[in-house]
Amino acid sequence: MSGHSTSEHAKSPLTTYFAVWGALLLGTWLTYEASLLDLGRYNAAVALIIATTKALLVTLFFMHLKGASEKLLKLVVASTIFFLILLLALSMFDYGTRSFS
Amino acid sequence: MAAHTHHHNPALLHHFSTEEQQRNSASFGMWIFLATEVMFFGGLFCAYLIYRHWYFGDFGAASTSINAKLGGANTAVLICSSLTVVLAIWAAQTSRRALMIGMLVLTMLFGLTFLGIKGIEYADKFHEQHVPGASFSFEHVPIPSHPDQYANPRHAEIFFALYFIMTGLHALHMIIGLGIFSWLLWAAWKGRFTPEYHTPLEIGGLYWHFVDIVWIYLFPLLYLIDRHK
Amino acid sequence: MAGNVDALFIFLLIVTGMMTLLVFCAIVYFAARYRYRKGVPAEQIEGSIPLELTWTIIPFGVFMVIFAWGAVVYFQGRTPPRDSTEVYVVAKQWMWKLEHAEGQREINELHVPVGRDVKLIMTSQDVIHSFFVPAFRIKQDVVPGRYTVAWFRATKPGTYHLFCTQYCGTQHSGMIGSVVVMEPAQYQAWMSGGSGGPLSATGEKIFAELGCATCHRSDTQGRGPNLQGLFGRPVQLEDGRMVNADENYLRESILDPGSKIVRGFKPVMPTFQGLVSEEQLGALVAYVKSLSQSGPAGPKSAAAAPESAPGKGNQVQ
Amino acid sequence: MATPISPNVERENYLNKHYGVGSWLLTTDHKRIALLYLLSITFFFFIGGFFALLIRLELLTPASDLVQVDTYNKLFTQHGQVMVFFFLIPSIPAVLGNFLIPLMVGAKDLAFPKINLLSWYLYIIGGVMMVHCMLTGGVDSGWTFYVPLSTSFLNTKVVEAGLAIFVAGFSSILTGLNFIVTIHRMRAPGMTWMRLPLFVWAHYATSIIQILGTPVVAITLVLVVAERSLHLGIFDPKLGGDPLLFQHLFWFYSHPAVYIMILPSMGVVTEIIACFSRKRIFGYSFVAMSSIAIAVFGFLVWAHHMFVAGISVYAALIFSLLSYAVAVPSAVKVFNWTATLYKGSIHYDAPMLYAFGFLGLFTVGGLTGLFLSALGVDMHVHDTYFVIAHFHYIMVGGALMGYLGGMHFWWPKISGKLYPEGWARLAALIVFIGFNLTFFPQFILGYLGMPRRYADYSHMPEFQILNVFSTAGATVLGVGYLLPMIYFLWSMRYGKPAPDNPWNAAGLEWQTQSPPTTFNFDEEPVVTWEAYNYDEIDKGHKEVPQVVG
Repeated sequence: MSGHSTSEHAKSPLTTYFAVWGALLLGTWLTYEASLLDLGRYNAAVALIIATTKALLVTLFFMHLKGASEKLLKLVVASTIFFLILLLALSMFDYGTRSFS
Repeated sequence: MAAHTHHHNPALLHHFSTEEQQRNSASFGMWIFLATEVMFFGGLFCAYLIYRHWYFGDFGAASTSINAKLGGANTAVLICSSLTVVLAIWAAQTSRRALMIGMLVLTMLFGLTFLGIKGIEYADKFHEQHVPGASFSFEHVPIPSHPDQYANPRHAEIFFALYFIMTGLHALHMIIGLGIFSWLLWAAWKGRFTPEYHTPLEIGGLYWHFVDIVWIYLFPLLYLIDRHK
Repeated sequence: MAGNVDALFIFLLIVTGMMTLLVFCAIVYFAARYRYRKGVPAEQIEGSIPLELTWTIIPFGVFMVIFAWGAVVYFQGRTPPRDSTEVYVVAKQWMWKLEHAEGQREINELHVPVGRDVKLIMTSQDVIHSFFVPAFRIKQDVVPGRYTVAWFRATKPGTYHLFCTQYCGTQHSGMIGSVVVMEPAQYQAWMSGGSGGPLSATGEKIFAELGCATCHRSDTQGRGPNLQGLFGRPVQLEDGRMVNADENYLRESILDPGSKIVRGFKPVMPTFQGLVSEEQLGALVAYVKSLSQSGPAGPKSAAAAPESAPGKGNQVQ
Repeated sequence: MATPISPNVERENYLNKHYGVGSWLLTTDHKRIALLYLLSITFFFFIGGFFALLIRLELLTPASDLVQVDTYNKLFTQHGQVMVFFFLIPSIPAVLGNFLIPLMVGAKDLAFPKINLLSWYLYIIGGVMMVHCMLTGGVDSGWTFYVPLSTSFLNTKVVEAGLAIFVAGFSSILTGLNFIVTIHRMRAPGMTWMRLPLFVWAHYATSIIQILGTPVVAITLVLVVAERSLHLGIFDPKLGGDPLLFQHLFWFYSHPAVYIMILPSMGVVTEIIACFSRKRIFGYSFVAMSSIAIAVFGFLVWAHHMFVAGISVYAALIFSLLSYAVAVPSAVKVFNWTATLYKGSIHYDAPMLYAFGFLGLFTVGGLTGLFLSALGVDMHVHDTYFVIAHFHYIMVGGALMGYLGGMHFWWPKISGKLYPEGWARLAALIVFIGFNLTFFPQFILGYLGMPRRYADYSHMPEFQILNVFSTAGATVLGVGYLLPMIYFLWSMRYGKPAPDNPWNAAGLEWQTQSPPTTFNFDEEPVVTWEAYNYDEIDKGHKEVPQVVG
């Protein structure tokens, strides 16, 4: 990390950082405004999509996951999300189907 | 291999062969730790999800009683602090010591601001008797989407329990982050970080960004339920 | 029930026994046959994909058979027949309180006739308990705050153990009782030995005392939904969801009326949380069920309420 | 502490390089930390074992006569908590894994030596809290902490026990983290993934569970503590909460936790079987991948502990199906071990006897799991002694047998001494017989309907005869466990010095001296051979030129 950032892209990260920062602030404003609209059941979906986009931006650019030379870190992130979804989805499956039958 | 080549860097620990190995290990270790952290918050998100599904209206009523403007401001503060963290790392990579120190100080100031705003929010909740426990009271609060119906105080209490545990744990992580950053600031002041070696800065930054990400989810989930008019 | 579970159990014993035997014989044979002998080196074998596939796929296939069989037995055990006679069970630290639909109350003892399907509608006043009758091969946790259901049909007269199998505190091992299975005639005699009338009648009384009838009228003019024929039907809610009006729905609507508002009604009903005991709640549920023509308890209770001929209408065999 | 072993003629090694309490308590050497763990988990093993003994003695007679009912409840609660969280989970990973993983991958230490030490201190803090909890009244929530019993109805030390396990949990997380990073980053040149000993693969899989599962039980315990102290309503049905939510969160960790116990043991047994059959492991990649498969599938099956708890029948269906999925990789392992014996050259040294014992007991334990994951049968045997027998076959018959086998196998490397072989074989035999006598009758008891956690069964005296067998077996088992303890201690002073590779075993850990030096290898090893190259070793070109030590 040290080697390449100093010499090769001395300037470019700054533009990216500020652009991401701007996008994140915009996203925050968007979430807030979207919550005031009546989208029915899609309110939650919109909020989560915006939040996930913001989280992705932070992970990819601020935490440098995008530039990571190895696939390993991406694998860690992907499998963590996988197991988190597993926890949420399988528990919700029980709650969602309890009133059947 | 390069076992005997620690001529330049005293920070290379004896059991690593190369600096690259050491740096990669440290950052990989931090990512693994963050995986643990995700699952740690994951249990709470699971509880949240289920009760929000069960008691949507009551959650909406409780959520509307929180000051979303403060929450939004706090989101912005954290996002700015994430920016100052990457700038600090960039400064370290490009040998800008003063900028690095400035950015670290700024990060910590943002962190303190966040906790301050959080404190105001908690104080409000305390005055409104929205803290779960004996004095909790949430009588006759209408459900946003069904204004002719009052929220069930017991279900609202579950919301506030989750609200306090989730934001409280998050705040605890912020406080730990501030501790880490005080140490980083001290090390930066001492001139420990160079373009070649600033691993602590990087992994401290990873932690800080993660705390930011948790908040990015907490904000809409806790502050923005059923808010539309 | 018991027969189904045992059949599967025996099947499992045979299958796992064969697997165990296979593995053990192989181990013992190899261990003896290929024991260390001087000058005889081990023969290196890398592995074998066909073999690996064989012992992945065959066990998986066998497991799927067990799974499917187990699921069938489980579904049978979870689905009470429609015309079962009903017993309301309230568990508390550390006793079982049982109340027959016909009104008989018992503690730690349950009398049932031979050959009748018995449906247990269970809840707990405090912690989680579990209703277990080993002889009938049934077990169901009894959870506070909701109803869980189990059913059985006894086939042989006798007295059987009833255990609590979910650890429930200090006297957990004392929370035991018995299920007494009687011949129908004896059971009839036992039944006639005094009761305060059927449970649904008790429920009707409570229904009146609490003033429920002022809103839940038997016409369409009430401020609350008409409860006639409600049980077992799907209900359209204000927020668009459909729910099935089962015991848990009735229970929740009494204790937390705001959570599921029926379409076309206003959320005006006060909560009865803390105002009715679990026993009263059971009686109310039984009463509402008795108003349902198509419901399982229907023919008996609706008719039985006034004339008090407990059990008569539901006599099977 | 092992003030070592007659230092007069010895080469410098990790035991004799430094002396003094400080050199142990502040050490960052993975091998010394492993020994610190060995001592502490042995301490907890004997506490847990003592509780087990009292439980068995109480059950000798139907009435509750030896101890009061509430004492009995505390005994089984704390037996479970101590054995699960303070013995089995740290046992193989924190002792053998800690000691061996750096040696096996050819590293000088784990990636984060200080975090390794921190993890031992966390374990000790948790352990001290646990002991304090026991001494000041104990806890009787059952090791499972089921709500609302634990949150609203008990007046024992639930909070303290919960916090003790919370702290110990972080010790487990940090160990797993250290292993994962070490295995990824610290492998010696030439040590490719497919050359790793399967012990390392097993620990890699274990670490995944520790990393991803433990935090969930940690937050669950936080919720229990919060609920108990503040009555928030999250789990309390009276306040609108759902007690089953606790069970979901608890078992999300606590089912995979079984694999934290058994996977490392499978790793140990794999090493032993290869060595004492003088053979390559049959189907190396299948054994390696089945470890990972077990770790992943292990997360998909948790609600099979809740089939009769009131979950939806459809959820029960899914979880039953997935439970069979996790049984497949376990079966694959057993078949591969068996096939490894084929055309081997089998030696019957004590570690191998333990491995045989493991194979038998694990097979029974695993196959009885099929009964429990069959929905229809689970309705009958759930929460009876059938379950007790099943999981003891896995966790004691499986995990503990593996642990003991591993202790024997690597004892010469750890201590530099040979244990008395004859006694060790006898102990293995006693453990095997005692174990079966203790736990096999419990399968029958469970089928007959004896519920677990019953202090008093005086209304069903028909259960007594099997309980008498079980208690008798437990006594035999106790002797079997004391024996190794005695002769290991004995061997530290009187045992013959161990050669560097007493078993002629493959694996980097045997290429260095016994006991190893502080940094394991004098020169960084370069690996040019496959794992389990027993053919080359037995043909005599065992001297691997790249390794000095």
